[in-house]
Amino acid sequence: MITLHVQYFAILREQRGLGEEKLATPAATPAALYEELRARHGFTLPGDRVRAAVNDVFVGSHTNLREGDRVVFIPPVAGG
Amino acid sequence: MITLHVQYFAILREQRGLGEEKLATPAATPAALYEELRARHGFTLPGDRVRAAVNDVFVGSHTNLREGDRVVFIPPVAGG
Amino acid sequence: MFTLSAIPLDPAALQAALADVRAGACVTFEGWVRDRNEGQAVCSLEYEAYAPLAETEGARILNEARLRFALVGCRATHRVGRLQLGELAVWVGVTAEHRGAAFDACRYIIDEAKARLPIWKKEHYAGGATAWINCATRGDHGGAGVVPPG
Amino acid sequence: MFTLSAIPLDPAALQAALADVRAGACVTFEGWVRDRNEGQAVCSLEYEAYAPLAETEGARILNEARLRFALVGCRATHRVGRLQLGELAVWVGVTAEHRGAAFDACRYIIDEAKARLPIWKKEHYAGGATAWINCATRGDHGGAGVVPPG
Repeated sequence: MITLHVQYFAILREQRGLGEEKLATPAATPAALYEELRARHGFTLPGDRVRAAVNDVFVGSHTNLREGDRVVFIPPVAGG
Repeated sequence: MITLHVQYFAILREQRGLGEEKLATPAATPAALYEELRARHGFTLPGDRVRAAVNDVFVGSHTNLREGDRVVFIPPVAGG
Repeated sequence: MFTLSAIPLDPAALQAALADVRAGACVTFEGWVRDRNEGQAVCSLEYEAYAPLAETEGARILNEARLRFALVGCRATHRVGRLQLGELAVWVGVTAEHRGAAFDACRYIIDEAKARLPIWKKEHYAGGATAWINCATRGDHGGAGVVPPG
Repeated sequence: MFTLSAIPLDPAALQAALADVRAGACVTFEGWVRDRNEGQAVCSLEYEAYAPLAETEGARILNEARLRFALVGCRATHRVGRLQLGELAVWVGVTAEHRGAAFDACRYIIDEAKARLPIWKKEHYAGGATAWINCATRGDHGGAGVVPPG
């Protein structure tokens, strides 16, 4: 288990009901963490439509997470 | 002979030394009139680089001129 | 320079900062809040940004533009927070010696910004419904993600 | 609307006249007086227009843009008279629902205006020489037409 700081924006923030939280997780990657959180909170966005950033830098969804990382899941952007 | 009103702009105005004049000419077309004026005033622009307008409308250089027409010769424009 | 702003943008001031006698062309793009989207009447918008990453990504886009095009200067600013109809949501300004580079770079910057900046748009519709644009879970359009008024 | 102006242009006022809640994009082009052209140091410029034809041709170009692109609005103004370095010589503003049409139309209008409007530019150089741009009698560039100071 590692302890992470997770931030939520836009539709994820609303579906989670808060903007950030600290949590302990067995997830080793952003992809695994997103699936855990999605199951727990009922996020409607599938994992393949969400990008991840760790410590304010875009990362691949199979990057290894480390103790204390700040993780942000990035829904599809405004576009248009 | 017909009497025309001729206006000059930019380099033609400077080479003619005035902005407009009334003149009598045997020229039947803007092309013929330009060659006449070019010979008289030493215009440096060759006729094929000058367009013509009659009564504030672009015309072909072989349009017939009529008594009282207002003729403008149009040097290459600023472009760029 | 790329910035986020929680207060209304001042295009005259933004453009004044680009003044430079080496520049012969200045192209600006402004994104305004429209009264409709995908056929629905829009009342107002909210923009929410993941600020640290939006700022670094915005600066990266401007640097890419400087490398690709012969520019004198460029900058861009994006509003965050609640915006009313007709308000200025995003401003991009580019200067160059010649207009071709200025047009191409301005277009590049706004296209990349729309695709890459972590900034989300929530539309508020007549009747109280809302939608996070492009966060639909089925279909291609934001419309499928509409939440009826609570 | 296309106009000529003998006094300095006010871009904020010009753009304000394009405000429209149906528009999502506004692209503007500004032509500024540069300090160099073809490698020569420029001190100031003069623009001279054949006004009646410039105005009808300018209006025709704006109408062509409205027919070719999905616009909400467009306008353009060209300065005449003596201009100093950094001054605004020509302004084009275009609004559309979407930015693609706004960029394309703005570019179309300025390209056509530069090629078709009967407006001439005289450059004044350091040292007193002057040249009517594009009125050279040999070579491709205005430089060949330079008149030394009288």
